[in-house]
Amino acid sequence: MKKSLAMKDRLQVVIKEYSAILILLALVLAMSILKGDSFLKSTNLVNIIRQQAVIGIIALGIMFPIVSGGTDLSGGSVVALCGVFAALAVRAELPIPLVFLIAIVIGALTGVINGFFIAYGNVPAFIATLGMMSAARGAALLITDSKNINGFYDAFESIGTDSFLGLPIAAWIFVLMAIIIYIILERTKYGTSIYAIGGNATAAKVSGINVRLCNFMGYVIAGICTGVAAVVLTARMRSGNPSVGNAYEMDAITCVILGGASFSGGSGKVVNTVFGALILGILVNGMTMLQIDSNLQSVVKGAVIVIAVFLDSRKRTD
Amino acid sequence: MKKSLAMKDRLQVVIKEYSAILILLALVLAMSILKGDSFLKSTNLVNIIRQQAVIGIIALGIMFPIVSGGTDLSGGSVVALCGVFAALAVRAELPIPLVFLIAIVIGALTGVINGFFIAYGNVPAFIATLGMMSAARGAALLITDSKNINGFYDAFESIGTDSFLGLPIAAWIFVLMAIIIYIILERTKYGTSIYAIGGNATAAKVSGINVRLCNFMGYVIAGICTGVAAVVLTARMRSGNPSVGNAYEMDAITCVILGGASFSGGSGKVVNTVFGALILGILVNGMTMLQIDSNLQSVVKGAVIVIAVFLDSRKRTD
Amino acid sequence: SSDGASGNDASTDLPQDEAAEDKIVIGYTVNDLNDTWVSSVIDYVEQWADEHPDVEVIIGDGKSDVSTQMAVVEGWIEMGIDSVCLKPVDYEASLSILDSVKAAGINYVAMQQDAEDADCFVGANGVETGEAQMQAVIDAIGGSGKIAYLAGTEGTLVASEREEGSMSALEASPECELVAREDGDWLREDAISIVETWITSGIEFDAICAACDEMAIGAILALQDAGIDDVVVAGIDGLQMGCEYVKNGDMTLTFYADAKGLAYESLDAALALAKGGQPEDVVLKDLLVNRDNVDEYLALWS
Amino acid sequence: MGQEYILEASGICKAFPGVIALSDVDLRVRKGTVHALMGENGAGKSTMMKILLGIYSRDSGKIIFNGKEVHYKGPREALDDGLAMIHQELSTVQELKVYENIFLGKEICLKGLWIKNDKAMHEAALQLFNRLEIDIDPDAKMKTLSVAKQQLCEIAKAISYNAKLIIMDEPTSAITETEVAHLFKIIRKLRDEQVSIIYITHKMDEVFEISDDISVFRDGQYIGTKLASDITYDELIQMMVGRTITNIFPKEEAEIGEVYLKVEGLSRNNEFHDVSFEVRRGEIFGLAGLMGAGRTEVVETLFGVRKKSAGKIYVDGKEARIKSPSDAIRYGFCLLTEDRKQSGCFLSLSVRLNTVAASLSKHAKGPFIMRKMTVHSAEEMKKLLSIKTPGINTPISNLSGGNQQKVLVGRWLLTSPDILIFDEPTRGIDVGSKSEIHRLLTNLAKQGKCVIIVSSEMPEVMGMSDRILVMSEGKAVGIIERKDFSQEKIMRYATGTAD
Ligand SMILES: Nc1ncnc2c1ncn2[C@@H]1O[C@H](COP(=O)(O)OP(=O)(O)OP(=O)(O)O)[C@@H](O)[C@H]1O
Ligand SMILES: Nc1ncnc2c1ncn2[C@@H]1O[C@H](COP(=O)(O)OP(=O)(O)OP(=O)(O)O)[C@@H](O)[C@H]1O
Ligand SMILES: [Mg+2]
Ligand SMILES: [Mg+2]
Repeated sequence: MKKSLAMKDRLQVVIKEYSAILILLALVLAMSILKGDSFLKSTNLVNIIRQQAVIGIIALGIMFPIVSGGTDLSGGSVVALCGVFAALAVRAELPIPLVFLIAIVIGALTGVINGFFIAYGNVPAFIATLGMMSAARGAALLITDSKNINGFYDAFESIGTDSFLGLPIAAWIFVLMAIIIYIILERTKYGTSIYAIGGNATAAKVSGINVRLCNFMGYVIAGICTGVAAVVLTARMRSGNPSVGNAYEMDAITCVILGGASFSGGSGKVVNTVFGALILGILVNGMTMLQIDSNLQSVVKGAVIVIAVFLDSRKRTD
Repeated sequence: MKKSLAMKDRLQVVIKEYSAILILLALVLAMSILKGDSFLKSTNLVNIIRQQAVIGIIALGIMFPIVSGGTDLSGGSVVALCGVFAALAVRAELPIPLVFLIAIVIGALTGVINGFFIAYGNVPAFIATLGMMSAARGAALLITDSKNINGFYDAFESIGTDSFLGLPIAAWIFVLMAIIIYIILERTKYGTSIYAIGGNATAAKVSGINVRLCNFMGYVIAGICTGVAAVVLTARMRSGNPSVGNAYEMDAITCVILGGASFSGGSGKVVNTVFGALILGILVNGMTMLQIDSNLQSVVKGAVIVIAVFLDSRKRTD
Repeated sequence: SSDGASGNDASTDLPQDEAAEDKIVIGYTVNDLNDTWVSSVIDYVEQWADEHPDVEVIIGDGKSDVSTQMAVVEGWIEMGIDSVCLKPVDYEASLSILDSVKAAGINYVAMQQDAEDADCFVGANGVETGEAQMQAVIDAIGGSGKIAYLAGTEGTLVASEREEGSMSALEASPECELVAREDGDWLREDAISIVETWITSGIEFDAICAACDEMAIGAILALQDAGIDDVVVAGIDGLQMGCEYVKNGDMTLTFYADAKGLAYESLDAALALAKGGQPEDVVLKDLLVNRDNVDEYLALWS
Repeated sequence: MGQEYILEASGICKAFPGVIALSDVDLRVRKGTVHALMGENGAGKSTMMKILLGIYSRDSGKIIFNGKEVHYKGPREALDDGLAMIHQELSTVQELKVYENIFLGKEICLKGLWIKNDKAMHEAALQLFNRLEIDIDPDAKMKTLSVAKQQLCEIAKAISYNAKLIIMDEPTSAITETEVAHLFKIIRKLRDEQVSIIYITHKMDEVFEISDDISVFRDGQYIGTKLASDITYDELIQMMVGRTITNIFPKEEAEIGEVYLKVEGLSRNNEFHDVSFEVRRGEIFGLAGLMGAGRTEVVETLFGVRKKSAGKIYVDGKEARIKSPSDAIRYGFCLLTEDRKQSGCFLSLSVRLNTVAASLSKHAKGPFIMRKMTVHSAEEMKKLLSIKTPGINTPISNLSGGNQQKVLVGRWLLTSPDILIFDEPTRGIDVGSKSEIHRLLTNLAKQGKCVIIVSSEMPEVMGMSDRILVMSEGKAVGIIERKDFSQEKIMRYATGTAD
């Protein structure tokens, strides 16, 4: 009697903690029925992962600000800025690791600025990162004089196109980043501090956690992830485009929240964010396949996201 | 001795509560030095108010969600949707009050949907209103088939162009809305409940406040304000454009936060939001006057906002 | 080998649902469906589709985002369609899309920007249009004077092409001076605010050259408000609204960007390719619209 | 008397905007002793402790800890130096597991890596709990624990630092006698291990039971330090409040009228079952029980904060349909909740708004709030309850814990309720104010109102109540009349060993 209750409880906990996967399964099921032959083709599924790699990697980084109770709206612009630098590096024929390094450094730098103002300057995260959103976009356009940067060598372009063991390289990078972020966020001391800060900053502080430093680092990690995403995006586009990435931050945040993280901080799981990214990807891919009118797509996308989270939160309170 | 301390304290409180006006004064001073002759011209100052009327009215409405601890990202799309309906009403030669009514009803309706999901469905405000942002944009485009709606009668266009006692009608509407919102938010039982909910929702519930209903109403009011803003915008543009209003919500939220409101809820003053709107207006107007490169403008705008809030928050903690 | 992928071959290879319908499927994707001019292209696309009941046209919105446009086309490739017409969000990215489209044996019609591997090109040259527009403005103010420029959204292809053309025409006329330039984001409301501010800040100009009609109309509204009526205002697009402003004299001139041409020529090419043909490239001309010939263009809308 | 001091603080000053919290305060704590720190609400006890830990910076003064002068910039350094603290306000992270909370900031990691070793932490937490004889699952999420159990976790956490000096800021305000006795056992054991304790409390009997030395603060000033064995109860109170207080529980017989509130078979899922009782006009009705007995749940359900799954509530003979607190308020209920931070204070708002929050309608004409009326009410409550605050427009977060509690009492008095439910009403309230609140409750009862008090302080329930309902594990085990009150009897009921 008691045992079966415990089983039920545990099941409830699992459903609660991993509800993103239920939404994902529901969407996959719906698409399989409606458009099974083309949707379930392995190339299509691989495509979805590749398409979501950029947003997904940004989302992984944004988890740190969100879990610690902040937010980061600069992702979309920073991905453009880092992309521009990556493209300049590629055009200068620098080797791939150096291209990554440059994009990561630029991303980290934006994170340093965000983190400084937020953690040490008490500027609300929304404002600081909104300011960065504006500034990074302006900087990307200024540097490139509003033009694309072209002329890439082949090896670099292959990041965007080639596959390895059946999975595109972009997807591999996504998976790798997910594992790294999982380890940092859910397995290290630092990650626990981030959860603690999001849950109760005062408690974290009196437990001897350096709240400011941890928050600061969170924005830097978000910047680094965006840098990685920028390289993937640049390789996929074969050019550095200063106006790319518009509103990516919204999609990234949506992934994190669809994955069940709370805006008030203190919760969120990496694997669920990955599911969140796939949910968004399948939604867009599915609507394209079903040939839904693009304006109607906006309506449907908005409605599906809200209703998914709605059903999810209902299930939780029950 | 004790008295002077109290005076100093009071001064500190004033500076703290109305710090937005200091930023405003600083900007005005800077512009007067740089470009005094044209900047200080009364037509220019009136222009700034008129230009900020739309964002300002949306910001006034967004105060309810923000003060109660939520947020509303749908403003920019909803202003387009309401504008489209207003334009259809104008083209059908309906009288001005009816045009307002229609825009307000549509705005309120979006607020009802937002409010339902957020207050009664436990959907995070960010997600619900982001969904509405997507859905309302799609709806506006669907209804108009992505085209502008033209053919307005003169009396209506005069809302956007005419003046009364030296102030454009658009500015009068802004002032009127500010007074109404001030009364509702800072002078009524309902408004006090909104502050209480933002301060501590559980405690508000225990104190007998109908938290869900109050939150719900807040989103409806936000929608109504956006409806009013839509009419002003439509009159100013002399057409209903379904893709107008992109990122207005960000500007509106910035006004509220520049005005010193906190994202965690429970604080914010109407007059400061108005100042916030003027700060943004002067910033953009000033940079256009100084003919700063438009990419550089993005950088400067982002930086000024962050630094203003930064200095502000430093002063407060001192 | 993929070059010759004809409609007949393809239809036998297609998955069942497409084959059963036995229709030629063309994917038509644009940079942003919500752009006023693009939406009128789409109207013509729909008109063309009505005239060709045996062809299915799918419309895909790039939403001004490269990844979105890539994802749309990748979805089509999975569906196994016959031809793709693509008006790119980003030129370089369109080359990468082109590669995957060709690799899947699908025909590719490039719109507005030619690409080497494309099966066919249909489009106008934005630089030329910009140049012609500025030249017409310079002529309208008698060869000398002060000109202000309202640019489209920074970083977009069309905006930079048109501005590039306009500026080269301006440089060729030493009598003319650029007194102000601002990014109006393609939007009427932004243009209103910008021009209002120009006026109050005491900038004087004889002409405002705007990269699209919407911004030109915004400029006109601001000028009217300030009681100024001797400024030459020029736009590009030549849609109904713009033509009406030309007709009543508020707008001096605009350029008719051939929406119908872009829709029809590209779809015809895509169809021909799907049937195994080898259509010629089409270069569309953007045509000057002024008071003298505006009725011709207004007639398109009646 | 050993003269070796673990801590010597002298000349500590600290001012907040509008308040001088500490002026020239000294504190000396002998090694291996329990040092009680006493003082009224707002005397500056918590502030002093936070300064010791480096959470607040001091304006001036000198701190010598363990023989060397220290300037901690934050709790990290203090903790590393062997100075730990149990905070007055619960500081747990609700979303984290119990063991994660215990090891927060000092996680056990795999050798040479930053990767956590969850298994080792779980084990260590279990061992710690076993040593302290606490029965909590280290894997449970903190938010599933009752306030009392969370408090126990905080105690365990502070002990887990193996500190040389542990500050305990009102550790017993949320726990019942059994746990208190248990805590004292732990404290004595620590003392025997030469660990020093600073023990802050408002419970007088605890002080005499556990402490070696007693220091007293009043109004931010240091009054003096005495050996516990050298001072009497009355002298101590005299030191704290500057006057004598005669009766802590001024129970006066009120005229008991007819039944006003009747609860029949109230149940809520698996929290409590079939609770029935009646309260008469003029009666003070106590609810007693061990922690986790479900008392808080019962009163919160009565008040509509939680949904009942069965049962009926009658007010004045008519059934009351209560679905939300606003319904309850309409029927004349009020509920002072047990966790003031979580469900009481609007921390960012002013004392004034906090005071009128539950009676907005009374302070409004139509939909409009009458500011003057709110000012008047707030001032009135400030005076009535002697709330110590720089002004009624100060944010309540700047008030000391006890004064916040008084504001909340004031909030409910303003609703002029007929049925007052006070859950741990004097939690964190100093002796002086405590007797004021008790007098107030007695007076309200005298006016013919029903008063229900839930308290974990046995002397309080016994001193105040006319009858006591004892709960055990979600069941009402029995009602005891005032004439039959005795600690043993209540405990027998509460532990379920009655019949
Ligand atoms: N963060 C703060 N900002 C402003 N004033 C404060 C702050 N913290 C405490 N105070 C003020 O300092 C004084 C001392 O407060 P403190 O919390 O130390 O009292 P306490 O002795 O612990 O009282 P209690 O027994 O009620 O807990 C009070 O008057 C309080 O209002
Ligand atoms: N949020 C919650 N989620 C799950 N269980 C809870 C929650 N709050 C309390 N409980 C459980 O309900 C039971 C009773 O709670 P609680 O300890 O608050 O009762 P109480 O009699 O008021 O005790 P006290 O007031 O002394 O803490 C406990 O077993 C507790 O673990
Ligand atoms: Mg205290
Ligand atoms: Mg309790």
